Amino acid sequence: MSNLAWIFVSTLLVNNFTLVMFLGLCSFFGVTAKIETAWRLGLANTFVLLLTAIFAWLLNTFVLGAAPYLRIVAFIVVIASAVQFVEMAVRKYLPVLFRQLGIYLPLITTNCAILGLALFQTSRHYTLIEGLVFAIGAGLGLTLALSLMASIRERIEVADVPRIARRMGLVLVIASSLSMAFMGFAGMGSAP
Amino acid sequence: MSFATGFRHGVHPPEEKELTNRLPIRRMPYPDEIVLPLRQHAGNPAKLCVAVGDHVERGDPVGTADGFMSVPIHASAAGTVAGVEWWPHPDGSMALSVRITVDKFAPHVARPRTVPHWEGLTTDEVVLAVQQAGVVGLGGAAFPTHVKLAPPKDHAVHTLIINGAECEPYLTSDHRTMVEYPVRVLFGIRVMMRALGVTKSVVGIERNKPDAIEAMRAAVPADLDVTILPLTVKYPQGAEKMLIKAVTGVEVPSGKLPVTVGVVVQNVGSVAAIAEVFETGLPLVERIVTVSGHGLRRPANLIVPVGTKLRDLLAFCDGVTPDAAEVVIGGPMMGQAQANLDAPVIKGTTGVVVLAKYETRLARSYPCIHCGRCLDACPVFLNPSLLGDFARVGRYQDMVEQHLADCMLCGSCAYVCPSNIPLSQLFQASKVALRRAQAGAA
Amino acid sequence: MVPGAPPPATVIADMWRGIGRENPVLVQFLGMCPTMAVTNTLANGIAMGAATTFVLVGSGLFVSLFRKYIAHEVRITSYILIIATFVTLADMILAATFPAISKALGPFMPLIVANCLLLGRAEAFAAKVAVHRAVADGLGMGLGFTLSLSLLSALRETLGHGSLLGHPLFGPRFEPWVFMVMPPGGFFALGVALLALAWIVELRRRRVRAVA
Amino acid sequence: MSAAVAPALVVTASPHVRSQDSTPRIMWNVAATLVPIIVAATWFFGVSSLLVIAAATAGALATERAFGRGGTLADGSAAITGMLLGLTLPAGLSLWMAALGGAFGIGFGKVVWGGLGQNVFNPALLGRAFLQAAFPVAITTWPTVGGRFWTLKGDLFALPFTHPLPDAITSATPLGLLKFEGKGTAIEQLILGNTSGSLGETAALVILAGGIYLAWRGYLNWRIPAAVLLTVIVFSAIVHAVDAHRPDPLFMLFSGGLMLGTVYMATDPVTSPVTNRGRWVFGAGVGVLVVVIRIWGGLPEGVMYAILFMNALVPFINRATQPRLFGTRLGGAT
Amino acid sequence: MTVVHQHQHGAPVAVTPGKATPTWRLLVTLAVAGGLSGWLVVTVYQITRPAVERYAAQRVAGAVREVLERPARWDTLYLVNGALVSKAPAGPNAQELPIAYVGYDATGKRIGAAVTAAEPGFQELLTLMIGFDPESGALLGFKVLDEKETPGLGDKIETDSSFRTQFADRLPPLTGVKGHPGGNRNEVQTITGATISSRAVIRIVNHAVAKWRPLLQAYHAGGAP
Amino acid sequence: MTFHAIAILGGMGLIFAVFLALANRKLWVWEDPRIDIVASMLPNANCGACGHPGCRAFAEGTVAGTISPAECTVASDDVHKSIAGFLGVDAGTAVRKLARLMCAGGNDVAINLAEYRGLPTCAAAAAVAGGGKGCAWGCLGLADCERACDFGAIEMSDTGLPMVDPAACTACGDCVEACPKGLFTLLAADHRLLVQCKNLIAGDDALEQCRVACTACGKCVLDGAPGLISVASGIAVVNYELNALAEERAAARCPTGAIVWLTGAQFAHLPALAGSERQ
Ligand SMILES: Cc1cc2nc3c(=O)[nH]c(=O)nc-3n(C[C@H](O)[C@H](O)[C@H](O)COP(=O)(O)O)c2cc1C
Ligand SMILES: Cc1cc2nc3c(=O)[nH]c(=O)nc-3n(C[C@H](O)[C@H](O)[C@H](O)COP(=O)(O)O)c2cc1C
Ligand SMILES: Cc1cc2nc3c(=O)[nH]c(=O)nc-3n(C[C@H](O)[C@H](O)[C@H](O)COP(=O)(O)O)c2cc1C
Ligand SMILES: Cc1cc2nc3c(=O)[nH]c(=O)nc-3n(C[C@H](O)[C@H](O)[C@H](O)CO)c2cc1C
Ligand code: SF4
Ligand code: SF4
Ligand code: SF4
Ligand code: SF4
Ligand code: FES
Repeated sequence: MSNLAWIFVSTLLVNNFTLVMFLGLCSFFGVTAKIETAWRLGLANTFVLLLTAIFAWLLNTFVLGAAPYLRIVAFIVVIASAVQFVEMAVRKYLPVLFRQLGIYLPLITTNCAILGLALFQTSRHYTLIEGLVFAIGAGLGLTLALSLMASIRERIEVADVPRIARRMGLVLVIASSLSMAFMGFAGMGSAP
Repeated sequence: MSFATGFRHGVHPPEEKELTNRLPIRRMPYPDEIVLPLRQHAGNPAKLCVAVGDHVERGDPVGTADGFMSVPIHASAAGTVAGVEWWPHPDGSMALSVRITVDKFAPHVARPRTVPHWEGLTTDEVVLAVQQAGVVGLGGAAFPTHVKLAPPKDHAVHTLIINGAECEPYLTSDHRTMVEYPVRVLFGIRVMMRALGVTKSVVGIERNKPDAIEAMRAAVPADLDVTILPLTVKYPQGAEKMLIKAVTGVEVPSGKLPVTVGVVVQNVGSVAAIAEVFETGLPLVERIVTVSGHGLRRPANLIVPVGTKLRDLLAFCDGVTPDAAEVVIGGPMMGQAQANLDAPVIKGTTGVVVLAKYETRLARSYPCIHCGRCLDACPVFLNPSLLGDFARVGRYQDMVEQHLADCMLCGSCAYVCPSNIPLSQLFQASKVALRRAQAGAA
Repeated sequence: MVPGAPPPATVIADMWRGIGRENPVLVQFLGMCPTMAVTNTLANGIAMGAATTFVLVGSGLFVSLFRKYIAHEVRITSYILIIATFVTLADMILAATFPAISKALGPFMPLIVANCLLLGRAEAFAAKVAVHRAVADGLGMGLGFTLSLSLLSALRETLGHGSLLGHPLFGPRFEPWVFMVMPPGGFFALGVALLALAWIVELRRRRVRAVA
Repeated sequence: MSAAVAPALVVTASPHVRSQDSTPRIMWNVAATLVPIIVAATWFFGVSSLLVIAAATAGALATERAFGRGGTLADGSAAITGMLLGLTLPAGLSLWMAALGGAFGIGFGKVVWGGLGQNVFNPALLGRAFLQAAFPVAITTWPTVGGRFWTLKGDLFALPFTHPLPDAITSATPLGLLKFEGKGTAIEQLILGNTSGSLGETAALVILAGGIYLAWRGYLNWRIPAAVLLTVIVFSAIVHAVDAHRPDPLFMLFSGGLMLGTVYMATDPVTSPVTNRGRWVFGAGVGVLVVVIRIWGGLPEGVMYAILFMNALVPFINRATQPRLFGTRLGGAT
Repeated sequence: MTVVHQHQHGAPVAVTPGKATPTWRLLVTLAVAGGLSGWLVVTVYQITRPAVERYAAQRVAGAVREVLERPARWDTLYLVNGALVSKAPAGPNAQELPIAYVGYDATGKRIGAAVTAAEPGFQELLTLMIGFDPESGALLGFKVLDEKETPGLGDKIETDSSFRTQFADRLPPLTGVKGHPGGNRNEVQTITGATISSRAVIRIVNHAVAKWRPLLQAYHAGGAP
Repeated sequence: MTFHAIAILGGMGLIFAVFLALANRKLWVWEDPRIDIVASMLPNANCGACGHPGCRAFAEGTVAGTISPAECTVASDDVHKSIAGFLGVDAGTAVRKLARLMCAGGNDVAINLAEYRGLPTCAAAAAVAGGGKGCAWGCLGLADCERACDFGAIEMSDTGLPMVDPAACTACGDCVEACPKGLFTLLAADHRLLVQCKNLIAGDDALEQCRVACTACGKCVLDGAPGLISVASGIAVVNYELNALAEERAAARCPTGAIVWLTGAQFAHLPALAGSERQ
């Protein structure tokens, strides 16, 4: 498989950001009660991931060469500010979009998938293009995981779940099952 | 299957019609007492017009129509008004009713026609006469018939469909009517066609009633465009929308009335009743009732005075067997179980079925296994499995979005459900809850 | 008092909250990513817990110290700056002292920055209370976090490797449940822990009811 | 009051009659059709098959009994789960592992969801996925067929939690041979089931017969197996046509767990869509994933993961394929 | 769970309705905070750097020693513009240049070269250090630097010594075989249950040798020691 | 190096501060932060008892001054006061109401005509032959109200009557809505004279269905203050506008006990349904 395709499939399915890499779990557990919310959050995330890929590449290339030890601080500050800025702008100029997506933006700042993307991208020396593909794969993977979780949670809302499993117990069992279902993609692209 | 004689989905419950489908219609003698609820039809209940102690003749009104969406109620036997009181109604509630002690041997004195001869009447006068005669749909819903005869002006009606499907198990009253009184039925059709101003009529009859099809075909007069159409045997073939689909191939749009596709549907019994009131001049005071079931000793097709208590009716059929479990008014698919046998036969009572224990749905219920059979049964293509889930947890608003309003409570879904989930009951309860919530909000 | 600030409480109470009733992992479900990702061995779990505690206390201290001077509009950015600084420090210190663990934790060490727990505590607590309470709260939350991580990682290491802190527990014939140290096993272990907790609570509730 | 005419009246809601099929009846019919498959497995692998299947079933039933809501053993669904799980295991698996798989499948695949009908993932496959992840070596150790009836095919009686001692003669499955060694297997051998593999993948014809019987009785929905098989045939034919080194459709159909999975697992009513259109989509999805995983994935066999993944999509599919309401036909009379 | 939202939406703040903070205060706050942070980070960085670098060096040294079978010393070569040089050019990206380590025994004889290579394994990128003799092309051995393979299965490429020791003296391009190898110098036996990971190792080794051998040969032919 | 680091981060801080400051000027959409604070003080039960769509809407109203804090029937007085204190407004007052059941026909005193089998909910039973109970108006005892109550204020008695715990009842009205027979009403806590029956059948016929039915005998009308109680269409009705005149005496001579003088909870003497583990 070509490199870009491998990056995409790998981040989307094989090493799904949420279900295999354990990134962005807070929203995976916290914001998946409704399908609508879940996939919107996923798309908002994808957008921010793309921004992040660009920022991280810019920072790595132009600013942090001299001071790689500032990486964490620099990444997170840039991401947080950018998200805050985007949030304000969307709220002001695109109130409809804000109502649909914007309310999730602040949630995303503290989503470790974002920082995770920046760090992985750095440690793997991705080019800008590779970084963007990586971000799209990660974002769609996140959206997929969030939506699947939400659709299953909507179904169990009408189920007769035992009392002890009701709050989070079953949700984690679902996550575990989903993660197992994704294990079928393991090794994809590295077949002998 | 050709679309012209059926519809998609539906179920095949055992017909059980052989208990009564060869028994001629007999007349039941007057009981000692009759009870006439003032609410026997869709629309406004009738307004009381007699007082305790009054003497009434057969055919005298005891309640008058309250507006256009209402019909009067007439005494079905001569006697004395013994009480105006709350009485058990077949729908399970208590209803204000007129209780009459019957004077069994009162001569049928010559009395003026309450209903005029139909010849020479204008359309409006026919409609009025039908209302004054207290005629309502005898197919079960008891919708005032004259309302259907006065369709809104913006819809052109082109076909009158007569519902002879009688798809409910056990029931044979329409069947026997068509076999024994085909000429009367066709006379009723003639009256209605004129009142509606249509030239075409179709009588839909399930194929399991060949004798009725034959009798009706033989009776069609040359001057009348009436088609006798045999239909696929399937429940609920008699449901209005299914019947229209089977006869015309057209689906009545969701939430709309049949007039939007230019048809009016009447039950066979209703047209026979119209014929009778115009023949005899007497308003609607009796109807044909199938009394049947494996829990009954002597099934029969009876002409019963409206207001006869179930207790008397069953006693006339020699009572029930020891393993009788349920007394149902209507057929077993959509009928109402009765807790109180003091409840009377009313105009909408098509049959009384006494079910034996082994036939009933008393088995335990399991969780939905999502087998999808209910989806394949639902004639209006709902998702009863999902609706049932929502209903169980009280998510009524979600049910509305899943088109609860289109559910006609036919019970096909509950019939096929292997987990024995009372789906249609859930939907009925949800509809009631929603209505109450709306009433509360308003 | 700042409106909406938590009611006064003893320092001990501030600490206990994080360990028990408001346990970040078992009750609040915050900081799930490190919880899942690094708890495949006890050593990793403890190290991550310790590092997070360090950052919680450090950032709590600074946020509380400067709470009067940080303008409202830039508070989030400032808090993140403070947190990120402490994370970087923790990362470097761990790399310099326990390189093996530092390698095992990989990128999840820097990801502490994004741990929702930290920003949450900074904004909801540290920014509103005096220094000693902020520190106590950070310590409590950190300990609660460490405790839950230890519990989970002990469960996963015992079953998944048949060892604890690298010491074999059951002898050579033990068949490890590889599942437990794989991604689904992480979710599963926490799920089981939560079910067990809920079950205990339920049993106790029933007993109370039976007595009453 | 009413005693005179009708003794002890009951009132229930309409409809007052119901069809004769009940959920337990369906379940026990399915269970009964599994028996010939178990017999076939025993023919090939000897007493080991019976022991492994019994252990898996015992694990499932014990868990259902201990944690399920009362009286749910009688509905037969837990027995199916156990038997099907057993049929997906290799003949030489230690019994404690088989039982653990059954317990996991029922415990975390069914009971925590609320019991029968509420689960989203196929419990038997979840149990197997767990075993595959927990004991990857043990569960890919495939004993060869044949041998004497009473010879055990592996360290079946290894103590719980201990490592089974490898002692049986093993060989790769047809799919493993193909994937890792590029070797094919004769089609007659595949159809007769004369290959190593899990217990239930060796009797394609018996499974097919059971499926046809169940479909005829209406106990399973034929659309799903039809969709899976069609998709696999078409998709793998295309791949085979483009690259002749890839396996042909016949090999695809009769190798691995495809037949068992298609007939008995993809059709689990609980974990497959309720709508007929949805069933086609679901089946096609399973078929595509099976081919994709088998050909491009890291694992030789993909049926289990294909079904589990599609299980996760079922709530979506159900939503997207709601039936069209009567009286809302596009372009119809309004 | 509303917890996640809490700090975003539910957080009470100092109530100064409608009044914005003056801009200079924002500037000062962030600049000072940034400066302070930078200072703290860099200070600790400087304190910890020696230890971190020591560990890193040790790790590389350990790996080189292992795959080159205890060389007495080694040279570090950098790949710049398609050729090997012994001194890294100055610049920020120096650390990221591909590197080869050329080892010598006590007598000063060249033992071979160690190179690192990373390619997808079963799950994620698999990073190896590979030792081989550029002259004969024969392998000396390999060491896993980084892997994310399944514990207990794929990680046997690291933990199973009988797999690792096979590689010594084998002649790439290698092929993996199941069962017992026939003693061919280009065959290695794959690990049961981890064929994919085993083959990934083989693939990486083959690619690495194919890529580095000509480079090293050219370097040595170019008169370098 | 130190300088580098300080410069980079300090510089970034500056740049973002400028950005954010600009953004702040141009883009900020102001929302009264007190709304969040008040919302966080409310019980967040979102029960709707106050007549507003959820607690946040209530908070918006209180901040805007259109709602007084005491209108939240769920929150305690302390909460009312602290919200009022925070906003600097008057807490206001609200009449305390309680849910009362207008039926006392438990299964020990009211007859059943047929056995109802089916969904164990009142709504479903009511739709089937009225539920099989002799009295078509009476309580079906299948606990829809208990399930509807979010505050756990209703518990079924062992005779199948819902017992309302006055301390826990917030008068949210959910039970009123849930009961298919419309047996609950919200009465002010000081409305203590109550006709616990809705049966419209008068006289002994009513007693055939239920021993505690109101037979419309009229004794309470005579014993109460003039105009306080009247009998219309078979049932006694209390005119609560004249509640001030109500006295225990009015209930004293009721032959069936249909009218009662409440001193606390209804049916307080009945034991609760054993093992009532409804979810
Ligand atoms: C509000 C209302 C208005 C109706 N108006 C008409 C009408 O104008 N013309 C007509 O033919 N039927 C009318 N119907 C009758 C229905 O189409 C239908 O025949 C009746 O509800 C009985 O249906 P069923 O016995 O299938 O349940 C009306 C029904 C309702 C509920
Ligand atoms: C499920 C269902 C089944 C029905 N079956 C019949 C039937 O078999 N025969 C019949 O006359 N009406 C049946 N009806 C009533 C018809 O829909 C329609 O109301 C009636 O034919 C109109 O005629 P009427 O107003 O003269 O009664 C059924 C209704 C429903 C909802
Ligand atoms: C959960 C799971 C994890 C696996 N991990 C690995 C792995 O890390 N490395 C590997 O080569 N194969 C892995 N496999 C693949 C299978 O074990 C595969 O069948 C094996 O590589 C084939 O080797 P064999 O032919 O010797 O059995 C994994 C499979 C599963 C189900
Ligand atoms: C046709 C059919 C297929 C079934 N297949 C499975 C299966 O693959 N796995 C399983 O655990 N149960 C199966 N069951 C049983 C049952 O549906 C299953 O245990 C439920 O998932 C439990 O909620 C099947 C049942 C039927 C009727
Ligand atoms: S009762 Fe309603 S949902 Fe059920 S089959 Fe009939 S119309 Fe469909
Ligand atoms: S028929 Fe019954 S079990 Fe089957 S899907 Fe419908 S409700 Fe569920
Ligand atoms: S009061 Fe109403 S809702 Fe409550 S148990 Fe009685 S009938 Fe049911
Ligand atoms: S008679 Fe009155 S008290 Fe008795 S059940 Fe009926 S409504 Fe209740
Ligand atoms: S720790 Fe919260 S999203 Fe990862």
